[in-house]
Amino acid sequence: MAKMNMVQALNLALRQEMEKDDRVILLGEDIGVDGGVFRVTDGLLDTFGPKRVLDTPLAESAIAGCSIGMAVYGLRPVAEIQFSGFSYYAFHQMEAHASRMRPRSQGRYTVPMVLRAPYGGGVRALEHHSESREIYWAHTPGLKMVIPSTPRLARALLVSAIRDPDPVVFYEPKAVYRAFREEVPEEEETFPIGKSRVARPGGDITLISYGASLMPTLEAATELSEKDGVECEVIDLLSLSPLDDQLFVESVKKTGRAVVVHEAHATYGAGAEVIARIVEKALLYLEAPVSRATGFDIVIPLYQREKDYLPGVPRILKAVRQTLAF
Amino acid sequence: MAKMNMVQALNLALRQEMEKDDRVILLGEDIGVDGGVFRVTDGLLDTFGPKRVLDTPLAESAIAGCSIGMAVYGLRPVAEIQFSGFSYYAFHQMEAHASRMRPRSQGRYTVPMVLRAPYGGGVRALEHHSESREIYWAHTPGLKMVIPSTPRLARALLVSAIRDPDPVVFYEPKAVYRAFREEVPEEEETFPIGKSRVARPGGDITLISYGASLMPTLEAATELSEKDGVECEVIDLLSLSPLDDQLFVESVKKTGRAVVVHEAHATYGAGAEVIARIVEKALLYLEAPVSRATGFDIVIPLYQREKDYLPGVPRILKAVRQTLAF
Amino acid sequence: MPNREIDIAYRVKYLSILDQEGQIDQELDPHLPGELLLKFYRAMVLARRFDERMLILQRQGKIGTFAPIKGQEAQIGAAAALLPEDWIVPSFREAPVELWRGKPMERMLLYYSGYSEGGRIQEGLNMLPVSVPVGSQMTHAVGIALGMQYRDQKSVAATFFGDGATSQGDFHEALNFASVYRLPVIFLCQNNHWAISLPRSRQTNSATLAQKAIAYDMPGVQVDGNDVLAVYCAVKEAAKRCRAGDGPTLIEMVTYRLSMHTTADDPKKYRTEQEVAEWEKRDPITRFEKYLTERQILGEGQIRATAEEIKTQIASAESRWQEIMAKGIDPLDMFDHAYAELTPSLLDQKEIVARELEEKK
Amino acid sequence: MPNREIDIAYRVKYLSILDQEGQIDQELDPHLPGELLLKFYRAMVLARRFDERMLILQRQGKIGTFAPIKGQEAQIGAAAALLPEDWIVPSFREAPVELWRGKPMERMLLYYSGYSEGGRIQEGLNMLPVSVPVGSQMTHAVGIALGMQYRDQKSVAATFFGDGATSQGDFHEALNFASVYRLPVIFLCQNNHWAISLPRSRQTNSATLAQKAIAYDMPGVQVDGNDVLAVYCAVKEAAKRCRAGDGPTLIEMVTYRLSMHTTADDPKKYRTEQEVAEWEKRDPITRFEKYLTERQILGEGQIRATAEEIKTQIASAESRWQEIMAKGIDPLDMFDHAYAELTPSLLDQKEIVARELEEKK
Ligand SMILES: Cc1ncc(C[n+]2csc(CCOP(=O)(O)OP(=O)(O)O)c2C)c(N)n1
Ligand SMILES: Cc1ncc(C[n+]2csc(CCOP(=O)(O)OP(=O)(O)O)c2C)c(N)n1
Ligand SMILES: [Mg+2]
Ligand SMILES: [Mg+2]
Repeated sequence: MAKMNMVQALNLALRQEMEKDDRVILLGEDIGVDGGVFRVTDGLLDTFGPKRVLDTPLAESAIAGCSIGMAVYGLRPVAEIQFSGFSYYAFHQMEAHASRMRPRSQGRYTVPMVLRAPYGGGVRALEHHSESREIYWAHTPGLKMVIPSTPRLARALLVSAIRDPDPVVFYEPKAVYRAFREEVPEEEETFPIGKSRVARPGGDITLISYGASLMPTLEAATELSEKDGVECEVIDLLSLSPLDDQLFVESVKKTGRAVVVHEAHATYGAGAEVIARIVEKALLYLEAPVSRATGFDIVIPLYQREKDYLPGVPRILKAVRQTLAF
Repeated sequence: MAKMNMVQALNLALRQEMEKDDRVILLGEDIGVDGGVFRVTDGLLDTFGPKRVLDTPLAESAIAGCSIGMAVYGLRPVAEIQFSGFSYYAFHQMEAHASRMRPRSQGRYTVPMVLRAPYGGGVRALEHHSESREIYWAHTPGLKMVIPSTPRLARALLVSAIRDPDPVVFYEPKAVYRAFREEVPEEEETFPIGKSRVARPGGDITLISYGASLMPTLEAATELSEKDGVECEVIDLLSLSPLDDQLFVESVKKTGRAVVVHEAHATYGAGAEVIARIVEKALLYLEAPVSRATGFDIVIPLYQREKDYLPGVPRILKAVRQTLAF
Repeated sequence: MPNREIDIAYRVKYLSILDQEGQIDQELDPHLPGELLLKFYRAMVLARRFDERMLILQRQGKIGTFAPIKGQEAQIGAAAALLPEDWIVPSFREAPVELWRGKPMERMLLYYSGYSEGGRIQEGLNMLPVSVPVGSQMTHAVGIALGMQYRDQKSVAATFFGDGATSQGDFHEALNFASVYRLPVIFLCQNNHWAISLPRSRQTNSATLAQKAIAYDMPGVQVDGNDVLAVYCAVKEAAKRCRAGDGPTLIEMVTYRLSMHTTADDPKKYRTEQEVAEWEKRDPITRFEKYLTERQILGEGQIRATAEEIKTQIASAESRWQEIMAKGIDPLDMFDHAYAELTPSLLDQKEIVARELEEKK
Repeated sequence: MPNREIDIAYRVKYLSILDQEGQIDQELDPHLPGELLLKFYRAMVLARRFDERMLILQRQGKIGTFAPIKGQEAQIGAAAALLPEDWIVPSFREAPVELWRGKPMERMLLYYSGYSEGGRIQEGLNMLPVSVPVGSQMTHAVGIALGMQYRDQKSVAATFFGDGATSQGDFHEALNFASVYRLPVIFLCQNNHWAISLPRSRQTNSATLAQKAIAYDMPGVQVDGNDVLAVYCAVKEAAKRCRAGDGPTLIEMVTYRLSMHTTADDPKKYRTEQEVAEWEKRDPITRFEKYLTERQILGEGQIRATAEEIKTQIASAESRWQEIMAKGIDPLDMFDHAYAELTPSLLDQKEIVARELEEKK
């Protein structure tokens, strides 16, 4: 097993799936010669050639639209949108077609495509490069929406996404891209789409998070254990759609308290749905309001203010302590 | 006071604002000569001429983009997207620009535009003509998102939207367009954006809804009153962003029970945020889980199945009775 | 030459073979076998009659909104110029093409009477479902063509769209991609002069739609879209180029929507009867019938026989449609094609509807 | 003529006045006053020096990612051809134009050092902020021009974008709208041959970008984009057409990005040093300096004096920038420009940050 960062792990997933299945084709801006602006596709053009790694013109809607056509034709396109902030140029294609080809054709045509895009803040990027707006996709029936949190999971989840018979939007937390390394086995690994996981077991309070926010959430959990003697159970959602509510509902039944953490805007964010599920399925277990430590309802500011915008360890600690003190 | 349906009331709002303010300009597909496919802009070309009522080429992104430019220049464009299902062609313009011109220019430029679009099911329409996906907009900071429920409110809200200094997405429930008439005063009326209202007072349970779903919700409330002796307090949200949580939170504090009703897909729908706010602000008052009577997490089917998809009176009654019986 | 004209490689062509009086241009006559010409004739008449019948059914409330095709029947020339392994990516005004390709009428009736089940396309038929969002389907054809190129298939992806659709950004992106990758795509623009109430002249400022091909150094051809022979020949030639690896073509078929935009539309609001009358003279069926009759490929008797046959054919499709509806289609089906597998939430939601249906009984 | 060539009204022109050796075309010489030529010179040198300085600051970690403009300084010719009441809608590689228009350097430094406050544009300056989403800003210029037309202003809206941006659907929609409404828009394409790693030749298949104007029956002009005189003249003429009510023009300025795409980019991955060297010979400043020197409009001493002046000018902007940062900018400001008024939720959220900041102290 080699230690890899998330970029390398994603690259491994793509390389192995391309070796295994000649239906897998990559397309996107600057993914070939340049290897992708984050180098996720580095070296793949050399190995697989320009028929399988397509440097496209600058047009996100066409990237999505062509992927849909390729998928219908029987290929397994993996499209990269350079930053999630530009994925909305392709929104109508995904909303009107990728997500509906199956119902519209009553199952005759399917769209097994993946739309990959780096998302989220924390890397001193320019405007439009730091958004966390996964709900647009997660609220769209017919699409799946997943966000990995570690290198190993990123690799496993991407393999599952590529093999999934339905369109998957795959957001990659760029704050995690090179943040740490993890052992990633050379042999194949998958992770079921639609399943969350316990990232840290505990019995006092449930913290529910995903993607880039998992890092500060786990940090906060460690600090709470060390300083407050509080054991947090941390749930990593991984899949926003389909949403796996079983794990976090079970956890809340045990702990009676929960905090949701995400970078996305609070209002109509994933936290709202998580809370609604807890209310529907475990209201009587709740000993305190479920609170949210999230990004705010404003456009994420330029990089000097990012740390004040993003839900960092202090905001999480405070939410947890208030919830415990309720 | 004349009795008007919602189409006429909207027409009145446009006409009067255009008379009052020469900055108000309409643009969209088929809004001029044809008067709009639903006739909301009927007669306005004749009165105000082609410089103020622009029949545009078929390009939603350009309609939004030009509106942004006009608004920056000092006009007050009111753009019509023929059906909300096609508003996603303009999504990147609204997401990247309309919503951000103010923060990006630090207040130097603003975008006082309105993006109008009929939404929702129930009128035997074609594919892509019956969606209810207001959350895409409501989750986007910098935009406002409102949905009227009656002719009189539609008129008042549209006037407020046109005068609002920020971009407003204005969804019109086409199931209500010609469903009933209401007295609409000739003299000016506005309704504050960001405020909800009590559509029917009651003390036993709170029903929270908006737009086209308000009709079956009120019907259900009547039936519950008549058959079960249950008095529902019905809250009409009107504004999904900014969301007014005060009224429904106060109501739930009084009733202890609530049901949210909307056509939109359940998961990550408005109901989730409503529930989250109730949990955050009134958990201890809750005597039962807040339940949701909503559309499902699938694409709305063609018209024969619409009634099985949409949250009609039976689904609402059931949710209310279950919540009361909890 | 610091201030000079740039020589643009591509020039735009205009093609018309059979004029509106039914007179053929001798030089351009493709000399198609009589049997094929009769097939064209029959397909155009079937499309016209089915369209008329749908309109009646719609007015009777038996089906919902649909987009009549009257006047645009010569589009079948495009389908006829393609092979079964070629793909067709339609918009929503290609019922004649769908019929030509073999989509059963009962399925179309099912679709327009509000049953999603009508959207199914039978195995083996390389055609995408109707696409309502204007302009959005062209990139799908480009993607399919990318697949063909990747698999070394010498096939063609042909996509239909209207004059209005040329204003959409997706039109531009599709042509650009097709040209950059030199893909076997035929872009078939049905310029029927109207996009609901907006006339072609106000949709875009260019003299022709075909010339938009110059933006991509792509061949652009304008054909008389009411001349089934011209349409056939232009598409045949474009397909040949596709199969030879010479890339895409844009074809503007100049035609006219004689009927309303959809059954929800009232064209009297925006166009004159006179204009319509003018175009009725250029009816694609009338001129073709005249030509076939004069050439004695078609006789009076055969015209009547064909009409009878078609009547029966439509009637029996209607019966099959009624039978399917009478047999009943399970409303719960609406959950089954959301994903390959039902998600846990969808299982719960399906259960809600099942119970509601149960209680309604 | 049933099979004929269609005559397309618009032809595409190419314009170059000052060649890469600094030799002027006598016939095309616009005979601009020496003072104006010196202003051009100074503006181009300032832009180059500021760009170099930004690169150093970025490498020192004092500012974040930005898009260098080296080699594209002749763009100021476009700004110079416009009047103050005209609007400019830039992309993100128009620092020279922003400087020409009077945007303070300290504000640009503030923006690239991560303060949203840097985005403010002073009152009276008719220019939109930098637009990062490629291609999306052109329709804003079209909207502004609609406003001008509505208000009977004889002004111009000029919008800049790159060669890559021409692939976006919004480019097509913007040109179409501008042409349909005959609006006073100048579309200024900075064809710098690269869109990050994609060369112009693979971005689109057309021989020129200028010819894309033909799709809209709009005049299209290709100019030597490293020739400030040609750029100036082409834009001047387009502006004249705009003011006369004759509608939009597409101008392709052929130039070259001598530096990296942004400071996060490594061009060695995708292009040869040789290609860059080739283009260095066509540097817009070198040729212009040579021309001015030979014409004795500019002397050795003045070159040095200008350089010194610019150095001081940049240094003092940096001081002002440092002062603004030292004075401190309230982080809570981030809530203040979300809407005209803070919403109840935003008030709560602002309070959360206020408390966090308090506790951090
Ligand atoms: C993106 C989008 N916008 C608007 C509509 C509503 N609409 C349906 S057809 C149509 C006009 C289409 O005109 P054209 O492309 O010329 O095709 P035609 O109807 O003439 O066949 C419009 C505006 C739509 N279906 N999709
Ligand atoms: C819609 C969108 N997609 C992708 C990007 C990322 N990106 C930034 S600049 C660029 C290339 C732009 O090329 P071009 O238009 O030629 O302008 P240039 O950078 O050469 O000035 C890309 C892909 C973006 N900013 N916006
Ligand atoms: Mg048309
Ligand atoms: Mg470029």
